[in-house]
Amino acid sequence: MYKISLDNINSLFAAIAESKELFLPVKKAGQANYANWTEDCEVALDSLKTVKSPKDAFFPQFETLYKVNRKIIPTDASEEEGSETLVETKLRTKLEITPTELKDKDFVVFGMKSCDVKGIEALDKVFLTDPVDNFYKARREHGIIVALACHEPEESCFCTVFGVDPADPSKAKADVATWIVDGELYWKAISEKGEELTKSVASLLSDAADDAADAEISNITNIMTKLPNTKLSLEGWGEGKTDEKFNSEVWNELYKPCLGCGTCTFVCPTCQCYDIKDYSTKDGIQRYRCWDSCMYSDFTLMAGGQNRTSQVQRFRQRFMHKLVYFPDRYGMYSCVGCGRCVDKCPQSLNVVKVIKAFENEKKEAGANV
Amino acid sequence: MQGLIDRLSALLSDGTVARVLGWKKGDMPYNPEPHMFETAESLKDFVYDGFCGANLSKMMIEASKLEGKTAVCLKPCDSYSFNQLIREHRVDRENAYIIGVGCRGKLDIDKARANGIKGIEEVSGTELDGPDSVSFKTIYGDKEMSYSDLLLGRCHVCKGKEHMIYDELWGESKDTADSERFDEVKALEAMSPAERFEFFKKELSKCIRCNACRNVCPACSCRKCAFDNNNFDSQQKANVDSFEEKMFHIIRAFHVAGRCTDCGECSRVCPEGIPLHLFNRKFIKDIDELYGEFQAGKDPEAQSPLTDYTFEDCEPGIVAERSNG
Amino acid sequence: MPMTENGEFRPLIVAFCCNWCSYAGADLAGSSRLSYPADVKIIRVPCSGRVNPMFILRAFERGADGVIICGCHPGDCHYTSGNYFARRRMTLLFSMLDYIGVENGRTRVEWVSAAEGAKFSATMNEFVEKIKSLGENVRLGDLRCKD
Amino acid sequence: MQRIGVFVCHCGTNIAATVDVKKVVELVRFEPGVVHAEDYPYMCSEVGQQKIAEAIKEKQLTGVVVCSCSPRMHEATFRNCAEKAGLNPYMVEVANIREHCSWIHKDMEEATKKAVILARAAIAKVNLNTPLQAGESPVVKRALVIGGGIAGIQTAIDIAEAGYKVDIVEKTPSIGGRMSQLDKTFPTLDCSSCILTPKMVEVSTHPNITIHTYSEVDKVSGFVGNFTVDIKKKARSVDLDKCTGCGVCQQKCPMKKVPNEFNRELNTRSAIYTPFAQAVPNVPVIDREHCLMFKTGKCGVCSKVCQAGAVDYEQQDEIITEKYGAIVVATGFDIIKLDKYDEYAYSQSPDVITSLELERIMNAAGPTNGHLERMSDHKPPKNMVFIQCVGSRCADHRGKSYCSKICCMYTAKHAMLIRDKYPDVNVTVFYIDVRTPGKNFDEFYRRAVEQYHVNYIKGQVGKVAPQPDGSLLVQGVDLIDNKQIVMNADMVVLAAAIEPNPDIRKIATMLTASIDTNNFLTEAHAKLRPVESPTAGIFLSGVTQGPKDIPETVSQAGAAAVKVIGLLAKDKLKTNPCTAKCDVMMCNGCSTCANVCPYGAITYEDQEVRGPGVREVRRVAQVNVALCQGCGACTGACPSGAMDLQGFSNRQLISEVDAICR
Repeated sequence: MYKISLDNINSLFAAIAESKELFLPVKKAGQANYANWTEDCEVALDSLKTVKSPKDAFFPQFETLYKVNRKIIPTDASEEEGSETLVETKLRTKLEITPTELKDKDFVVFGMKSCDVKGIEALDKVFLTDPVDNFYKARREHGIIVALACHEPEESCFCTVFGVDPADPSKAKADVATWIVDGELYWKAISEKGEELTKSVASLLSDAADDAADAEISNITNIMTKLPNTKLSLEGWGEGKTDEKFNSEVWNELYKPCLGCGTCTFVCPTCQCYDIKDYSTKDGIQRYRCWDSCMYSDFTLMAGGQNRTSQVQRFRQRFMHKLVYFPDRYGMYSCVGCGRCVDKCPQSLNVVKVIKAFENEKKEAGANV
Repeated sequence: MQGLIDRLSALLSDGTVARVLGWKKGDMPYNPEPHMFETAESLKDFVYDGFCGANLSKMMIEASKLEGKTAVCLKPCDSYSFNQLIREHRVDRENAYIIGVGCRGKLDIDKARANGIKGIEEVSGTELDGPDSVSFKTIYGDKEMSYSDLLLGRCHVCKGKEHMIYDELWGESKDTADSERFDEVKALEAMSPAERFEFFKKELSKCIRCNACRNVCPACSCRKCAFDNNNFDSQQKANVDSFEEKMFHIIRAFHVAGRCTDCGECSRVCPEGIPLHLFNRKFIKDIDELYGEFQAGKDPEAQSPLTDYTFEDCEPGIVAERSNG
Repeated sequence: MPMTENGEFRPLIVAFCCNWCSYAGADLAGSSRLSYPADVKIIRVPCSGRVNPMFILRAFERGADGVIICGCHPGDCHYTSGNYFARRRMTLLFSMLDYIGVENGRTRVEWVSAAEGAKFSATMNEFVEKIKSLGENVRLGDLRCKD
Repeated sequence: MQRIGVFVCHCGTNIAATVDVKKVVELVRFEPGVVHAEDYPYMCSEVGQQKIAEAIKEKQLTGVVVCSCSPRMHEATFRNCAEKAGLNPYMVEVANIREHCSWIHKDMEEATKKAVILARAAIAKVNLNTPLQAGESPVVKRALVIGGGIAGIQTAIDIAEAGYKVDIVEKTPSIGGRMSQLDKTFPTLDCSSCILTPKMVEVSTHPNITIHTYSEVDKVSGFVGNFTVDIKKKARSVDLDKCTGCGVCQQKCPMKKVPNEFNRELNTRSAIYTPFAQAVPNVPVIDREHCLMFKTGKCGVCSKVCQAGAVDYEQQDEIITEKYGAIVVATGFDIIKLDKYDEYAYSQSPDVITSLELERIMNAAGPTNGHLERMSDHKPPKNMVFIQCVGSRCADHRGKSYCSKICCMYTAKHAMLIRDKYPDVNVTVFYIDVRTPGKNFDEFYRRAVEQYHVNYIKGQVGKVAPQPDGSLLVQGVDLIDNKQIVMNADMVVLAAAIEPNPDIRKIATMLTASIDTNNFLTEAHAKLRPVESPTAGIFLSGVTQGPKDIPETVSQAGAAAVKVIGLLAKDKLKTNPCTAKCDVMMCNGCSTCANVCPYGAITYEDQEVRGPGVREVRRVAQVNVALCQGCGACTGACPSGAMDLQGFSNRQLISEVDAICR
């Protein structure tokens, strides 16, 4: 275990940024989001939850996949086509395809909370199983995660429901675990990549005992038990529950306030749906992918229409996917209990309300028997 | 509140209305959700307090199509939106029974959070006839804030306590305006173009294109938004380049210009806290100054300034004249 | 930045001209040989009221340095009232662009009748000069379009 | 994907001298959709059109772009050509590389580059064009002529003679117009009313012509072939049918101090009056502004003396609504106000008069019964000075930039008539140039100089100063002898510029006819369509289009009539298929578009809408294509883009923007 004073933390950031891109919570116009560190940025390590999760670091909201450009180039006489036209041309067109290069440099994501690290695990299931997404894979290989314990969790947090330990990031699949206690950042490498990173900044770190972090761990663990949503039961969800849940009447009531916006999707650390589009530029196109939301009315729009035509279907899809289909396919929930949707839904709908609504249904059904 | 619940119950029971559109208790003390109550019994979960900020008028577009009347609880500012929707033939006045509910300003939980209040377990003092301060019981200790410090930004420029349309009224309203409606816009206008550009760039670069502002907006009631259909080749989903956010928000504000009632829902719901009302309010200010004062939703018969004209209207060159002094 | 060989900035200017007055005015400028820079490219629309704000932002997105809308004089609209609506729409749109910090000289509306070839040419010369003095449009515009 | 052919015209050297046509052809071949590109010296020629037709057939073209002159010139030509070759005419677009490119740029490289960009925009548009079918609309076989002067009279007679109904709307109590005020006409010196009166009689008795005098056009709606016009018939206070035209009422009217407009206010008339003896209809009107009955309620003399019982004080203004297939504007002219030219002392001395006032003075029915005399002391003048170009050919903002065209000739006429009748009067004319292009015109002018010894001085008058003895001191320059001239005159006559009737603005706005900076109506084409407005169904007759003398006016009036007859002879017109169209799947039913439609072409109705996941009855917009004129105001009002304009769709215009900004 090492430590560094928060007074000195900027030198740590500078040291990391010297050789690697550094991605960390930065406050801009009043809101904390992950962004590249710059000397004059306002680092917000004290923000419990950034608005968007840090999944952008591995799966950015927007990325160009490749560019296609149409070039007019000279041609030699033997290749000449279209000689039936009145004009003799000595030109022809050629398509030039330039794929975007995969990430080939290490980068550090600093200050990720355990829930968000767990979120990356869910993304891994999707993007690293066949067919592997090369863009994502390259970023995962080069990304170094420095996880940070959640100093004062809030009432919207319920990560423990999904087996996340917000107190002890060393249990997360990160590279370095850190705690902030009394103006000091405690640092513990937990993977090979983490060890290497530690080495590269060793001169800035000093040795520390485990007790400060241990105290923080028990403190946070204790707070978690007091938070209302951590008592949520997942009984009735998970693998094999499709029939039971899909046809429930509860959805028809629950979805009604839903605006069909993408807020929950875009702040969520596990949502992984994307769309691929073309953007026409000067003499070609850029093919890019961007996050999509299953809540949008044009999600998976095809020539023949959509497979989900109503908001209730779209609403059900999002939660069924997180709580039933994903466990069915990958053996884990696609919710990590970060509580961002709890904080951000304009209509105060969220995954907790969904789970509770089904609990109530069960209770009511039980009472009727 | 019990009085309101009793009245709504009676309306449901005597068949005046088939359902009630109101707010349902949330799982947190501060997050009630809009809800359609179909039975008198279900009204046990009805809530109306300082956190019921959501403007329910847009939900009446769908509710209008249902069999029977819908009782809808509208705050004074929501009633403007409802009127505007009548003007645009989007809601059916005959299918609505409007309970004009009193309002003493609506609360913004983020104001509490910004004040360091977290781990909230209970909140008290938010009811319509409650005290001037709100108490928070949190796992990190008890906190208190004054009601007015917790108000949503829009309530500081409240349009007044009068309902523009209603069938019956419930509860006392309070005009919570304590600053000038156009002060924020004026402050921006006073900046240099470069400063304004930096301001909007900073704010808009946060936009994640979640469309919450659009989807909550009672004026943005298009079946298929110009940004979701292909007619302008503008189908976009991501924050791809900073231009797209500008384009989206300018056009969105333009499309609702002359129709926007300044209900402030866009700013309330923005997950990134972008002060989107600054776009709409700029248009309102310009319209007031250039074409005469106009408040959308005040009168459902009034012609919108953008579908109207006079021979003597100012020329577009006035923009440069005003801006360059 | 679009430059000629001698390093002079050549702006890209899109002009929307109504078919009845301004497009004809531009034709008259042409037949009278009243020149204006080739930087101006004209798009024919039936009426200034046809110009959607989307078109203007689109032009800026794609790298236009200035956009000008020309229509019949107030009172002379071939369709009675199209230019009146255009006038209000453009006033508000331009004001908004100014508000977000885009130089207000980049947008302009001018009423040019079919008989005003000289005015058309003079307006375009003046507008091109204005845009040249403002330089390249960097505050609007999508970077991808530079590729 | 379209199969587009691009045809680049040299227009002789008009285009080819500044645009490298071959290079344009070479480069457009690589634009998306282009399968054929060629150039030809004259695309609009028969051979050129043949090339387009052949390519359409041989290459199975689905779209055509012609890079040539303005589409306002030859779009119709190329569309017809395409249609004959089996291609929908609306699959043709024109890139204007002449007026908008070759004619205004000098640098070949620059012009070529621009031509390619303009071609690219047109190609991008055609890629999104869809075949459109023109609809049909019926033609109302009746014409309206606004203005009852010689232009309106001639047009009406010619149309009526072809067998169509014509209505004339005249603002004043009688038809006849400016010509009825004239004494003699150049160059033949025949009496104006002698040649006009038979025409007036003819028009008033023609079975196909209805005259609405003392009436104004109040409202116009509709479009070519089908205009609906509200005509306001002002209360005449005299029953047209009962009145016998005996004139007793005018003699007995106690109010005789009303300025006489017909005599340019040089004398007065009664409150109940006919403007002049030959008035048609010969029925007086009561000028309610001056009539004692209307002012004080006490009089009623005219009613008492009228044996026919025609006087009706209770008569009200009446609006009649009529449908027309065509409208002719013949609103004529007036002379400018002279308040900006006070150096000529027009406002200071009654002996400084305008030429039109001189016409009335010279006329036997005028204020002086035809005797030439000074208006101040009624003495015959000895020295007269005529000043030309007062307000015409004026460089500054006081007057008009144009030549009023008729002044040189009528001044020669006046000078000659005066010298003929009063040989002892000295006549001096100050002129800038004497312009006499017209049959027998120069001969006429030379007679004035040579035979009648009128003193012509090339030069301008700087000042006319009234002297205490009642004479006028005229200070001018003689540019030929290069000397200052100071002379005394008893009368000074100003050749004031003519300008379109001030009512024309209001009328043009109602008709949506375009107007130039001088308030003359614009022609559809200055040379080839001089009697048509760019607004279909509106025709121009007389000085409303530009300064003219009587023979020119009459010729143009006839030409306008021919155009009207050509239109009315058709049973149906092809309508512009570039109309608005509503995508009901997206329509919100908000009515915003209907609020901006100037034609009332958009209505809303409940309609069943079906689509993926949708099947419901909704309130949606419907466009009546017979009424829609394709302005597109609705498309700018529609937030979602449900309302679009065919032929100028959102996607098409955006693709043009993109092509230009590439």
